[in-house]
Amino acid sequence: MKSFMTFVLIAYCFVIIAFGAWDNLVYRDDNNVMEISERLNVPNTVTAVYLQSRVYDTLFEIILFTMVAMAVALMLKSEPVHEHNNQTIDNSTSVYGSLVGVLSLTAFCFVVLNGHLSPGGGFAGGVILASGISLYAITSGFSGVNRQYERMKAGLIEGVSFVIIISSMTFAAVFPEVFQQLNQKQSFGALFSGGIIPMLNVLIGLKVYAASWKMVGEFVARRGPL
Amino acid sequence: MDILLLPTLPIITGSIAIILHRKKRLAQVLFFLCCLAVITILLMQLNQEKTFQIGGWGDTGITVGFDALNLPFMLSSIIVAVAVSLSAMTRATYDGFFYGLIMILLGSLNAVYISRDLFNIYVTFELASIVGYILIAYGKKGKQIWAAMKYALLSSVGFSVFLIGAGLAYARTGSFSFLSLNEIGSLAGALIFTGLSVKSGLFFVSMWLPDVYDSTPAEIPLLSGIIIKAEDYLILRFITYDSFQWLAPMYLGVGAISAVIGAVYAFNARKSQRVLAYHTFSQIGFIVTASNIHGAWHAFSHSIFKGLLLLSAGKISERLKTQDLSKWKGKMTVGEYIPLLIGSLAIIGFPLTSGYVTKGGIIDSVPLTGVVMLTIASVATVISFCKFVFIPLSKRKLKLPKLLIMSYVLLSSGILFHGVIKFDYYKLGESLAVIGAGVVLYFLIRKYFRPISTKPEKLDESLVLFVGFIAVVLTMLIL
Amino acid sequence: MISQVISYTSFFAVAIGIFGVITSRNLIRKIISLGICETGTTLFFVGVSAATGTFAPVVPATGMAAVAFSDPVPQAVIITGIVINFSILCLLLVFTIMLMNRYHTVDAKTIERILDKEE
Amino acid sequence: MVPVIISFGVLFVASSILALKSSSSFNAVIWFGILGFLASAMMFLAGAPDVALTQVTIGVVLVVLVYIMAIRKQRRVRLGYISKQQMIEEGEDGLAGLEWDLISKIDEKEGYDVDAVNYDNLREAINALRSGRIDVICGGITRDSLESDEGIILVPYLTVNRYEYENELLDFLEMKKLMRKNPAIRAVPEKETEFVFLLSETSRDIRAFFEKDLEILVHSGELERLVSKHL
Repeated sequence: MKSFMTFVLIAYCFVIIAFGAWDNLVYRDDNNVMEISERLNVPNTVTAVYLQSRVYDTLFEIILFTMVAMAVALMLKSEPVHEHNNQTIDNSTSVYGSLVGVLSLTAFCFVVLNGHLSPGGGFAGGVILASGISLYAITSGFSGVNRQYERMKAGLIEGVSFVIIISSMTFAAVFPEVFQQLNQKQSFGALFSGGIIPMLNVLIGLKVYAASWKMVGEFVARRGPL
Repeated sequence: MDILLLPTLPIITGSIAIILHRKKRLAQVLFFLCCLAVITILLMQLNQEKTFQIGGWGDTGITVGFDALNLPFMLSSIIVAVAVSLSAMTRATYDGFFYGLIMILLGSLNAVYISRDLFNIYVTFELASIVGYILIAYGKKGKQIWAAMKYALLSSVGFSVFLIGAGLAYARTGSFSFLSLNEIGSLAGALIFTGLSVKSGLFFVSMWLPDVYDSTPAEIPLLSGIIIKAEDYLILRFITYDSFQWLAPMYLGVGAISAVIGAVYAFNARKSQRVLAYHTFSQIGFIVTASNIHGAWHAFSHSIFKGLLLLSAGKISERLKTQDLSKWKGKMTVGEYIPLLIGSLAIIGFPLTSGYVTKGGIIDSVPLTGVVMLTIASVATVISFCKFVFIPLSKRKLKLPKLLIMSYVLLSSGILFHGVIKFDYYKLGESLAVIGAGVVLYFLIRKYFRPISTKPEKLDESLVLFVGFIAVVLTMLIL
Repeated sequence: MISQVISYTSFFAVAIGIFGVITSRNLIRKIISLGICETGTTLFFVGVSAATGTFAPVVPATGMAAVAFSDPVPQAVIITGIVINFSILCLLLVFTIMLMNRYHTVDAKTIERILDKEE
Repeated sequence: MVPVIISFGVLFVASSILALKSSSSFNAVIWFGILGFLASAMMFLAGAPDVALTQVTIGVVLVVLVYIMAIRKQRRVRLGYISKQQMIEEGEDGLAGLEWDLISKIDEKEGYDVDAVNYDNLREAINALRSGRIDVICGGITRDSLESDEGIILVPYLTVNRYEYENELLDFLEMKKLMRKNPAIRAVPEKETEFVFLLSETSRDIRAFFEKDLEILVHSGELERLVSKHL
């Protein structure tokens, strides 16, 4: 009964929205792709909008993502850790896993460095690296990879890079022209063109990698590897 | 450009505090420095109106601005945050992470207030509400986690609806900026309004609220209270644009109904925090009914007096280990009673308090049907706060922590200062008549108080109520 | 035309998602339904961006003009949206794990009944 | 181009319905992944490769990874059992018997995690059930052996005869034991009864799964096979 009522209500709303939306979804002729591309000297305008003209949004997004990663760790700290942590490691899968890890590192470099030239960018790259590395970790021992992560003092580096990211983003949001002086002479489509965009892409990629690796790691530690 | 410091300064200091969350002392020092800076910047903006395009990107970029409507909200959020942290410093359970979270909350709320861009509002508001979920679940008790879960599910559904509205607005105008809100069309306006209404604290749509209030420790409800105010600010802001004008009768109706039903639920409830939660429904109803600058100042005074009430009632219930008002008889000390009394006087609109000033302003600015409903709601408010005021006290002396007293003094001085400087004679008779009627009614009908069923607060039912609310608003659209 | 098709598909997804959030009792199912709803909104923004054309907004180096590029702004903002949705999903799953550790169930009704009994 | 996108859209809506209707949470997650993939294909065709890439990496790969971590074991079922031969007993390698096989089949289907606790007699076990320390009791309990079923949910799974022997009521298993000892006894079926699982009031949520899965087991002939294997 309740589900039928819900169905009727939702169907009613859906019909009204579907009819009302028709005149909003008309063909528009204007968009400012060329304008953005010329002003910033960058081919991929999505990345340009994302990291220059609306970088104020992205600033909040990075803070949100980092904070959720820390909150996940904080919340799960008091929960019981999975007891049976004796993971069976098969040698051949471990080799394939490490292959996937290395491949994901290559893909990360490509997607992040070319973020302003072709589709891609910091977020996609960071997540590619994180999922590749966690696949490697699942196949060849999670605790070892985790220990490696701690030995590299990744927590401290992460914190420092986080502060660098947010302050440079704030600066880039308010004074967009300053960074463009850096590499103005580079030709259109060169690897180091487009002001601060490539640098922000790399920083965001590393940051997203660290945060998502942390989240996956927490989930695995509480629920046990597959 | 200096208004951009309002969000970014707390956010950067908050991030530093979160990274160094093992150093609690440092986080507290950073917090007070940051609050001082924000208040200074805020007072420099007094009586100014400005807009600023970040980076000068036109339609593709983001615009921020500041005007008279922002001031009460930003002021109240910072006062409440200071009071919360003063009170939190008396406990050992809150670490540096907590102060970092409050700073980020403050920064993201300021970002919501100064933003003039639909999508920027989504991002910043989502950040504020995520801080809210984390703070609600901070105690890690089952009930708190469930309350946070309910809040998160409901508001995520709401944000999806909001995003559809924002997308429709972009499809029509080619910009997310508030400048184009006059042309976005009524459907997009309806979806934006209903999508955000989940967090507004109105009855029927924000049914997650009582659970949050009665399960969390004394400080957290204050913070979720200021998150609610951000959404009320957006309601008041949107009504000034053409695409939302047709919703004005809806605002009036929903606000007035929420004011009355909330108060009726409240005087029937037994637990102190639930009474206060239902009164939030009622007072938000007042704000939404007015939907003008008087409403904004009522939101300011509501943040502060409700903060005082929640803090003192929460501390009492933690000491006595029960929220049941009938068990407080003869156990409350004088020191605990005074802040409760000041808060109660303010919420019922007693002369010389801030509630008197702002309620008077609201009653003056609404149409006649609104006046009738709001007067009924005021009488019901008096009835339920008689429960707090007429509790017999104990003779015992209890020493309260100094910081807690400081936070009580901060909030009460806000109430009294606002009430004294804006005092006006011509509402005096009306206010005293309402209070007298309420007290008499309380002694007549207090035998019949029974808690009303909490079924609408269950997760599924509150979601159905929300969808029903969308359906009602859309029906208004086609009529 | 492509814009309309994608937009209407996304409306379906949002409606199905909200229906699922309300009717399923299992918390994991509720979160998955919320995910469907959010995928719908993502798709809707892509539909809005396709209203000006369906060429990817990457300007080729040879500098040919007058191609119907899609609009980069909705695409850029909805990337933000995807990340936010993922963060909320993680938080909700953490809450689910914590509830599961306390009450040994992920059934919403059962948890509510247990909480009512606690009082 | 348009027909391709329409067909992807139809598939997208279909997979979202399937994600809601699928029988287990694991299948729902898989359907959710497929749905995200179809969405990203549509995005790619509509000129948004950036969004499509982000959707594939975050919305599909990472989400499915995180989900699978989170849902591996959704529910811890606390099982109280009374040792009974052929039904459930401690063997050399863990528990064995007909009821244990049934319960592990159900757990496999729903992704439950079973904690088994031994009880000496039915009364103790029922007390534990009523106070909420355990969720399920098994161990060859018949419907008639219960004094009252207040606060307990019965899930019958097998109908057997009840026998009368020397003024004592015996169930099928006890009768069988007697007959093995003394083949001369003649079994006189007195009336029909059922073997049941006992579920507590508070764990009402697993009841539907128990009943549904038992029905599936009956239909597929799995139950009959198990019965003939053990009894």
